[in-house]
Amino acid sequence: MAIYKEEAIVLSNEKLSEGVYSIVLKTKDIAKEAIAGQFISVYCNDSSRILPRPISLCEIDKKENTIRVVFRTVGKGTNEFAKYEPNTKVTVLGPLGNGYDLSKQYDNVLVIGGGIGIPPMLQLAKNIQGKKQIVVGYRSKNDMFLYEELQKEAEVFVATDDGSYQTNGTVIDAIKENKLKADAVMACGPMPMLKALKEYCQKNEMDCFISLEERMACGIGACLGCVTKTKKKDHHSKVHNARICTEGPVFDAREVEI
Amino acid sequence: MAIYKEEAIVLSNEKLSEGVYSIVLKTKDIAKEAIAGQFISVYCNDSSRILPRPISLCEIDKKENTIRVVFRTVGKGTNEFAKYEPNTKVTVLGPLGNGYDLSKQYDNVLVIGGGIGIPPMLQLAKNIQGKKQIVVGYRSKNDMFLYEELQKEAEVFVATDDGSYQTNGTVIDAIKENKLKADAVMACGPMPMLKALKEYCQKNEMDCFISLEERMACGIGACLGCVTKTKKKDHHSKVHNARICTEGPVFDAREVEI
Amino acid sequence: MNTCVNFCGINFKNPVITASGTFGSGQEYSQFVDLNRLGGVVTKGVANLPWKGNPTPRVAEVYGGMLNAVGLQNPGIDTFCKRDIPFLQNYDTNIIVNVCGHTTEEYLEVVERLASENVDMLEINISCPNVKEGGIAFGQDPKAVFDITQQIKKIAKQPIIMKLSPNVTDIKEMAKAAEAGGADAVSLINTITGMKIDINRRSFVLANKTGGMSGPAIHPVAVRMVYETASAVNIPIIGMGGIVNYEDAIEMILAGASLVSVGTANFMDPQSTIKIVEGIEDYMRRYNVSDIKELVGAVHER
Amino acid sequence: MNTCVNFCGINFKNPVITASGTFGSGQEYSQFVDLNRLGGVVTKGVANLPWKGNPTPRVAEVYGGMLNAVGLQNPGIDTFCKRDIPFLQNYDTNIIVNVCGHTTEEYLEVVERLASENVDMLEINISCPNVKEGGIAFGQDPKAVFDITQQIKKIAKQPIIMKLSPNVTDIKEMAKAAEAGGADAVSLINTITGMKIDINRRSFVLANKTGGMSGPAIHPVAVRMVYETASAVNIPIIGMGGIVNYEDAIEMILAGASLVSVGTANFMDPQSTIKIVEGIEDYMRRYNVSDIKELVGAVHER
Ligand SMILES: Cc1cc2nc3c(=O)[nH]c(=O)nc-3n(C[C@H](O)[C@H](O)[C@H](O)COP(=O)(O)OP(=O)(O)OC[C@H]3O[C@@H](n4cnc5c(N)ncnc54)[C@H](O)[C@@H]3O)c2cc1C
Ligand SMILES: Cc1cc2nc3c(=O)[nH]c(=O)nc-3n(C[C@H](O)[C@H](O)[C@H](O)COP(=O)(O)OP(=O)(O)OC[C@H]3O[C@@H](n4cnc5c(N)ncnc54)[C@H](O)[C@@H]3O)c2cc1C
Ligand SMILES: Cc1cc2nc3c(=O)[nH]c(=O)nc-3n(C[C@H](O)[C@H](O)[C@H](O)COP(=O)(O)O)c2cc1C
Ligand SMILES: Cc1cc2nc3c(=O)[nH]c(=O)nc-3n(C[C@H](O)[C@H](O)[C@H](O)COP(=O)(O)O)c2cc1C
Ligand code: FES
Ligand code: FES
Repeated sequence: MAIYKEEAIVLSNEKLSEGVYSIVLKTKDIAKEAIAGQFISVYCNDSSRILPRPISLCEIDKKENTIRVVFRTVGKGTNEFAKYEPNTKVTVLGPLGNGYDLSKQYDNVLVIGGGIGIPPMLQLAKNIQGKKQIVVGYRSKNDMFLYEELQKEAEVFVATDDGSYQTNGTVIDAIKENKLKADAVMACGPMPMLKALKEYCQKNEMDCFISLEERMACGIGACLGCVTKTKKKDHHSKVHNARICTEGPVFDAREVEI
Repeated sequence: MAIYKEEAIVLSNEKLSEGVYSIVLKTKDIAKEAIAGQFISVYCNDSSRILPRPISLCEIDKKENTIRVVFRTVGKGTNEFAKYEPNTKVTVLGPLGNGYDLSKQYDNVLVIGGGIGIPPMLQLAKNIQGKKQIVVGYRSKNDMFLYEELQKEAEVFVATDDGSYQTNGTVIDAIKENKLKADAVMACGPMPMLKALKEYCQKNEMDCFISLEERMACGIGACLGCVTKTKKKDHHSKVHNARICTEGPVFDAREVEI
Repeated sequence: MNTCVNFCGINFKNPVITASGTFGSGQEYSQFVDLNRLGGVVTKGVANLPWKGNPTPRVAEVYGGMLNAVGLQNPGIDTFCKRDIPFLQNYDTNIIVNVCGHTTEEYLEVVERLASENVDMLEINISCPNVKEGGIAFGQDPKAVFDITQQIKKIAKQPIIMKLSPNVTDIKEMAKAAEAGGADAVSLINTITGMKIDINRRSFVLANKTGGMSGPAIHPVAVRMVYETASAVNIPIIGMGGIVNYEDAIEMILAGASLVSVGTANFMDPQSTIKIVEGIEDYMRRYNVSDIKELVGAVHER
Repeated sequence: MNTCVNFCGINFKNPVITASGTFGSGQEYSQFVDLNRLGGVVTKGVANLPWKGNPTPRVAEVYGGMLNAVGLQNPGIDTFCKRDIPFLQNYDTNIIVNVCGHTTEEYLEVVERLASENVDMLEINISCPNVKEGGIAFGQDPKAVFDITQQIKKIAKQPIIMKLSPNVTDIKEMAKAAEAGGADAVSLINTITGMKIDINRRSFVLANKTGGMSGPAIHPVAVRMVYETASAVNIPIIGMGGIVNYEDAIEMILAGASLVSVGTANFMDPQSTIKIVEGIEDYMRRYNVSDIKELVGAVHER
C-alpha cells in the first residue's frame, strides 16, 4: 500500500464541541488509497514543532478526494490545527497503518468509540456492510460530537461519564445495560476502555479489534518509537514489539499485551 | 522616550523590486512617538526564529498611526515577512534607537542612502526642513525602489553599481560628479559606504551622521550584543563600546571607530 | 497560596528571577515589567575592572535559540556599585550580583568589594564559555570548582551561588565539588558551547568563532541537568536554560529547582518574566498547590 | 563537478548518508527516496542478540528537536544479516552497519560476524545514552574509547568508525583516543541527553526518564564539536546532529566533516536526504566548487 507525502488544502474547519474540531482536507492521492482505521501524520506549519501529529481518518470521500479528521486540542500542535482557516496548506503523510480488516463476515459487529477515539468509528461504521450497532462514550451530554452523524449509520448507544445522557458509566456499562450481543467488537478509545473491552470480549468469546495509540516520530516504521508488546514474536522486531504505526494501529486484542 | 510592545496589523505588503518589499503596519502608539532614523524590532510568527529583526522606519504617518518598513529578503525572517498578507498580526517593539537629531540647522544637508539603507532616508528627507539634496546608490537601474517617492522630497542623484543609471559607481562618485556641496551628511547604508563618507566629510569639514547596523538580541540596550567602538569612553559601557540599539543607530561619524 | 521561597535564608516573593547578562541591571526592562513583582534580579557579570568584551558580531540566532559571545563586557565594580546597585535598591526585589574574573584573585576582589554593599546574594560565574582565561576553565574541573568556591566562601558576606557549566561529562561531580567547597547554592545551566558558520562567506558568524547557546532549544538539557544535580547535592538549586513560559518554569521546579532564572526569553518577549510569575500562580490555583515548596523536585514516575 | 568522497578508501558518490536509528535499514524510506542516490545508508544499531529496547513512551517532541529513548531495540545480528543486508545490496549505495553491545565481547561478536558479510564499513556506537550498560559508558572516558577501539580494530575486516558522544567535557580527547586506538574515522554527534517532564501529571514524559536529544536544536553544538574534532585528529569525520537542509550540511562540511549523516530530518520530511543531495549540488554550482573536497574544513575567519 503506497504512502504519500502531500500538501493538502484545508477546505473547512469547524468546531464540533468544546475543544473538538473537524477539518476537511483536499488531498491528491491519500483519499483514494485510504481505508477506515488508518491515520495520517500532520506536520505543523510552525517549525519549532518538528514531528508530525498522528490523526485518524474520520471520513474518507473517494469521489471528492477529501479526508476528514476530528481532533481534540490537547497541546501545541492540535491548537495550531484548530486555528487553520480554509485554504491553509498542510503537509500530510498517509494513509498510514493497517486499518480495520473487513474481509471477515460477522453476524453483528459492535463499533465502539470512546472520547477522541470516536472519530475513526464514523468511517468504519460506513464501511461495515453487515449488521452493526454503535456504542460511544462521551464525557457528558454537551460533548456529544459526531452523534447525529453516527446515528445515520446505525443504532447508537451512549454512555456518559457524568450520566447526563443515556447510560451513566462506560461503554461496557452501555453494552450491558442494553444487552447488546455481537460476535465482534471494533474499537478505538482510551487505554482503560480498550483493556476492559479486551477482557469483556475474551470472557464472551467475541473477536475484538482495537486501535492503539503511542507517541510517534517517523509514522512509517523506521524509528521504533511506537511499539506495543505483543504475545507472539512478530516478524519484524523479533522481540514481541510490534510497531503501532505499521503493524497497527489496529490489533487483534488477543495478540497484544496491554 | 517610551518603547512599546505592540501587536501591529499589516495593512499592505507590496513588492517594490526583486527581493525588496514594503509593508505598512497599523500601530497603536509606535507611530505617535517615532522619529526618522529610529527602527522597530519585528518578531517572527514562526517560533523557531526567536530573535526579533531590526528594521528601520521608512515612513511614519502620525495621523493614520501607521509606519512603513521597506526591507530586502536576505534570510529566514525577512522571507517570512515578505509573505505576510494584509491583516496578518505582527508583534513589534519600538520605536527603538535615537534617530537623526534635526535640532541643529544646516544650510544644506546631503541625505545619503545606499542599497537597503535607503528606506529610512525617505522619512528623514520629509522631516528636514531646510535645504537638502538626496544621493542614493542602487545596484542597477531595475533595482531603484523608492526613487519616485524620494524625488517628491528633494532633488535626487543616483549612483548605480553597474552604471545603468546616472553615475557609475558609489554615492561618493555621484557627489563628486554632481559637485554637490553641503555642510552636513546624514546617511545609512553598507559599511564601506559609511566609511568612505566618514573620510570624505572629515576631509571636507562636513558634519556627518551615520546609521550603523549590528546583529541584535534585545534591541533595547540590555544584552550588549550590538556594540560599536567609540572614540570616547561612553557613559554606559566605560569601555568605548556604545550600544547601537540604544546610543545609536545614528552616530556622529567622528565619534565611532569604524 | 504561598509562592514565597526561602532560599539560603533569603525570602523571595516568588521563584522567578532573571538570568545574568540578559537583563542588564534591570533598568532597560523596567519599562516593560514592574521589577517589584520579580523574586529577584540577577545582574550582568561584573569584574574588578571594566572589561571590553569580544569584537562583534557577538550574537547570532540559531534554530530555537541563539549564540552569544559578548565576552562579559562590563563597566567594572566601581561603576556598578555607584550606578546599578542604587538603581535596583529602588525596588522591592532581591539583588543577586553575578561575579566574573580572569583569575581567582579577580573574583575575590569583586566579592570583597561587594561585602559592604547592600546586595542579597552573589552568583559566581565559573562557566562563561566566551572568555579565554577564567570563566569556564574554572567550571570544567571539580578540583578547580572546589578550590574557588572555598576561597570565595571564606570572604563572602552574602550567600554564594556557584553557576555551573553544562559543557561537562558529569554535572553531578561539579555540583558536589561546589557543595563540598561550601557553596550555599548552585545555579545551572550556563550556555552550551555552539558554533554557526555562514555558508556564503564560509566564515564564522561570530567574531569569537564559538558562542554560548541559550534559549528554548537547550531547555531539555537544562531540565536533565537540574534533575541530576538535585539527586546529587543537598544545597538548593536555581534552574535555568530555555525557560520561556510558565510550563518550562514548572518543569524546572519539578526537576528540583527552587528558583528559576529567565534569560533569553526576555529577548523573545520583554514581558516574559511577569507572564511566568502569573502562569505559575495560575498553575498553583488550578492544581490546588498551597505552597510552591510542594512542587520542588516533585516529579515522579508514571 | 565532483561530489564523490573517498572516505577511508571507500568511494561515496556524494557526502550524504543516513544517521543510525532514524532510517531503519532503508526499507521504509525507500518509498520516498531512491536509495541509489545516497552516498550510503547507516543501519539501526545491531547487537549480537535481539534487544527489546525500552518501554514506551520512547519519543517526545521538544522545541526544535526531539528526545528518544528507544534503547537500541534490534532483531539481532542473525535476522539482520538475513534480511537487512540483502535488502540494501539491491541498491548501489554503501552499507554502513551500526554496531552496539552491552560489553566489549558483545561488540566483538557482532564485528566478527560481519567480517564475512558484504558491508562497507562499521560504525561503532559507544555513545547511546539510552541503555544502562554499554553504550555511552564506553564513550565518556578516553581510556575506554581507546581500549574498545583497539580491540575492535584487531578483528574488524571493514574500516571502523567510532561514534562519539557529545555528553563530554572535551570531545577532542575522545576523538584522539579513538584515533590512537586505530579508528579509521570518527562520527559525531550522537544525541545530547535531555529530559522532559509532563507538568500536568508531574511525571517524566519518557518511560526511561531521560532521552537523547536530536534535531535542528542541537545543530550548533554538533558544528562546534565537529570543528574542534577536525582540529584535533587526522582521521576523517562524519558530521551529524540536526542537519535538516543543505545549508546545515554545508556548514558541517565547512566545519570539517567529509560525510554528513541525516537523522531526525527524515521524520520532518521523508525526502530530506535527497533534497540535501540536490541542495549541495546547487551550492557547488552556484559557487563554482569543482570538487567537494575543497569545502571540507574550509571555514575561515572573516
Ligand atoms: C494512530 C493515532 C491516531 C490518532 N488519532 C487521533 C484523532 O483522530 N483525533 C485526536 O484528537 N487525536 C488523535 N490521536 C492523538 C493525537 O496524535 C495527539 O493528541 C496529538 O499528537 C497531540 O499533539 P499536540 O501537539 O496537540 O500535543 P503535544 O502534547 O504538544 O504534543 C507533543 C508531542 O507528543 C505527541 N503526542 C501527544 N499526545 C499524543 C497522543 N495521545 N498520541 C500520540 N502522540 C501524542 C505529539 O504528536 C507530539 O509529537 C491519535 C494518535 C495516534 C497514535
Ligand atoms: C538598526 C537596523 C536597521 C535595519 N533596517 C533595515 C531596513 O530598513 N531594511 C532592511 O532590509 N534591513 C534592515 N536591517 C537589516 C535587517 O535587520 C536584517 O536584514 C534582518 O535582520 C535579516 O533577517 P533574516 O531573518 O532575513 O536573516 P537571517 O540571516 O536568517 O537572520 C538571522 C539572524 O541574524 C540577524 N541579522 C542578519 N543580518 C543582519 C543585519 N544585516 N543586521 C542585523 N541583524 C542581522 C537577524 O536579525 C537574525 O537574528 C537593519 C538592521 C539594523 C541593525
Ligand atoms: C546575551 C547573554 C549574556 C549572558 N551573560 C552572562 C553573564 O554575564 N554571566 C553569566 O553567568 N551568564 C551569562 N549568560 C548566561 C545566562 O545567564 C543563562 O545561564 C543562559 O543564557 C541560559 O538561560 P536562557 O536559555 O534562559 O537564556 C548570558 C546569556 C546571554 C544570552
Ligand atoms: C529515534 C532515534 C534512534 C537512534 N538510534 C541510534 C542507534 O541505533 N545507533 C546510533 O549510533 N545512533 C542512534 N541515534 C542517533 C542518531 O544516529 C544521530 O547521531 C542523532 O540523532 C543526531 O543526529 P540528528 O539530529 O540528525 O538526528 C538515534 C537517533 C534517533 C532520533
Ligand atoms: S513511529 Fe517510527 S516506528 Fe512507528
Ligand atoms: S541589542 Fe541588546 S544591547 Fe543592543
